[in-house]
Amino acid sequence: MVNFSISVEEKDNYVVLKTDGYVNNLGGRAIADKVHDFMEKGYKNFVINFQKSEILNSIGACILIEVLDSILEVEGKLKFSNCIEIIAQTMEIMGLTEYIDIYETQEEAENAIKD
Amino acid sequence: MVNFSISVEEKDNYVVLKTDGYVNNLGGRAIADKVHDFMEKGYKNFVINFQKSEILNSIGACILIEVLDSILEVEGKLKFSNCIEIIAQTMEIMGLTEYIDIYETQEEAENAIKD
Amino acid sequence: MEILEQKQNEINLSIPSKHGMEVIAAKLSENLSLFKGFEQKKIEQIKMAIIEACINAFEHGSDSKEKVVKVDFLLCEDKIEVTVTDTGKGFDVSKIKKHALSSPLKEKSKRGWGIQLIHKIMDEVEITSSSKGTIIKMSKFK
Amino acid sequence: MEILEQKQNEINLSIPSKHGMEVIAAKLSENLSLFKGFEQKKIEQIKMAIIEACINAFEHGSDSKEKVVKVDFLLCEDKIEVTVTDTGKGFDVSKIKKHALSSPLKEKSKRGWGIQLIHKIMDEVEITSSSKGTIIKMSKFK
Ligand SMILES: Nc1ncnc2c1ncn2[C@@H]1O[C@H](COP(=O)(O)OP(=O)(O)O)[C@@H](O)[C@H]1O
Ligand SMILES: Nc1ncnc2c1ncn2[C@@H]1O[C@H](COP(=O)(O)OP(=O)(O)O)[C@@H](O)[C@H]1O
Repeated sequence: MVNFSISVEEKDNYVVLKTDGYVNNLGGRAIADKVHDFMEKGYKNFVINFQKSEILNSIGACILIEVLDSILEVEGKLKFSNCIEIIAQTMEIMGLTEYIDIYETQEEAENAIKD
Repeated sequence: MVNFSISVEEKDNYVVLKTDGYVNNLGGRAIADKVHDFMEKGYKNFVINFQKSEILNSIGACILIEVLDSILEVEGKLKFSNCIEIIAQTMEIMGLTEYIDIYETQEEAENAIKD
Repeated sequence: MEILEQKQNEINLSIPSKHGMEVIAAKLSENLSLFKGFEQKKIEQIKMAIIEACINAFEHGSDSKEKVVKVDFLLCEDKIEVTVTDTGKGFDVSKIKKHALSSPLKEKSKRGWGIQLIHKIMDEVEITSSSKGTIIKMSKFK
Repeated sequence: MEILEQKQNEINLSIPSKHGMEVIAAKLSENLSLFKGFEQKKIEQIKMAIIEACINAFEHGSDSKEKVVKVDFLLCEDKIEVTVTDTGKGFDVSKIKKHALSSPLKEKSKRGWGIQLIHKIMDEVEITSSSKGTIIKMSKFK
């Protein structure tokens, strides 16, 4: 319930991360670590699928801002999919909706990255 | 969460009842009423699929004994399927496993009634 | 020191004596036992035991004006301990009837299974009752 | 008479000041608001507000030896009211910083969003803090 795990799909020029569990400081940090690992391998574009994350906290959300920041620094793209509404609303309150697009399905998010 | 509903499938010579919700006195009573309605129409054999019932209480369970009793009186059959373990264990503690067979799937329960 | 440690593993709930609230207590126990890594079968047993104890507390144990039932959890290393307390008029614990398991169906369908079920599905059960109320303390090992 | 009625709609939880327990409180709120028929979006907002308030109570509000946080729910006809109480050293409520929404990302990623978020996602919020502790009372209408 308070556990967190990430599964990864490496695609052509982007990576899909699927989270499972609570996006708190630990969960956020796990996402940030995975993104940085793949950035070192040369990836710049990421989709995060939150389908299995039914809660987050503001500390986790702040780490997502850091993640966004590092991706924008290398002119990459970050897309979210399958968020519960409160994740989308938190991003909106934090003023991130101009930087992150949120899609209903992973497929839509992947298509947007490919464009 | 504390609500209860039943959906019904009328088959050749038996009826499948699918419960949804808490099998307490109200839930148990709703099952008993449905069974009696169909017994009045001439049915004697019943499958109850508990897939969507994740809790019960002993009052609900006692009403299931009454239901079993009326079915046995007309020499009918009662089969359960898709129970969580505690429903099966409660039936066992109440000494009902000699009268009610419990199956993993509705299909198995239906096949057993057809025999 | 010991009391301090216990506080750090204690979760206390108080609910009104009202239909449906037993489910709220059961769901809390579900989340706590998931949190402690209990297996599904044992979680279902804990939930049912709490439902039975709460219903008894609501029905028989809450004639007092307050009408509040307490459900306290202690998360131990190897077990979860649940205590359900009411402030009702109590009962004579030695007089709890047992259903003869070989009795005909008609007899089985009479009520009075709650406490028997609790004994069967929990590992330790201790009932204390007086004219000031009833306390049922039950544990489940991991 | 009024107090009696309130008791019948009050659910009280107390949890240790410990990582993960905020989720236990949030899940309890989820079940209570499902019970009252709240819609999914509002349930998520109530859960998040409780998580933020509890984390603050754990982190900033529980230096005392007891280390217990209370989460009280009042189920009203048209709203749910949640009060999170700690016995910490309190803070100056008038000095809560607001993130400028036009600030660059680096600034946004600094912590300090909890109370702002609570204000945005709940309908009524009232914070009282003194050297004896902090009480945050928040409501969500149905
Ligand atoms: N909390 C309680 N307060 C007072 N009496 C109780 C309490 N719990 C149980 N009892 C008594 O014990 C009896 C047996 O309880 P139980 O086995 O749960 O069956 P049931 O509640 O269906 O009668 C009850 O009928 C009641 O007289
Ligand atoms: N319950 C509390 N007890 C004491 N101080 C608190 C409490 N809640 C909040 N604060 C103070 O208010 C500040 C802002 O809180 P918040 O907006 O949740 O951000 P964060 O906790 O991430 O700093 C905290 O840094 C802390 O100083």
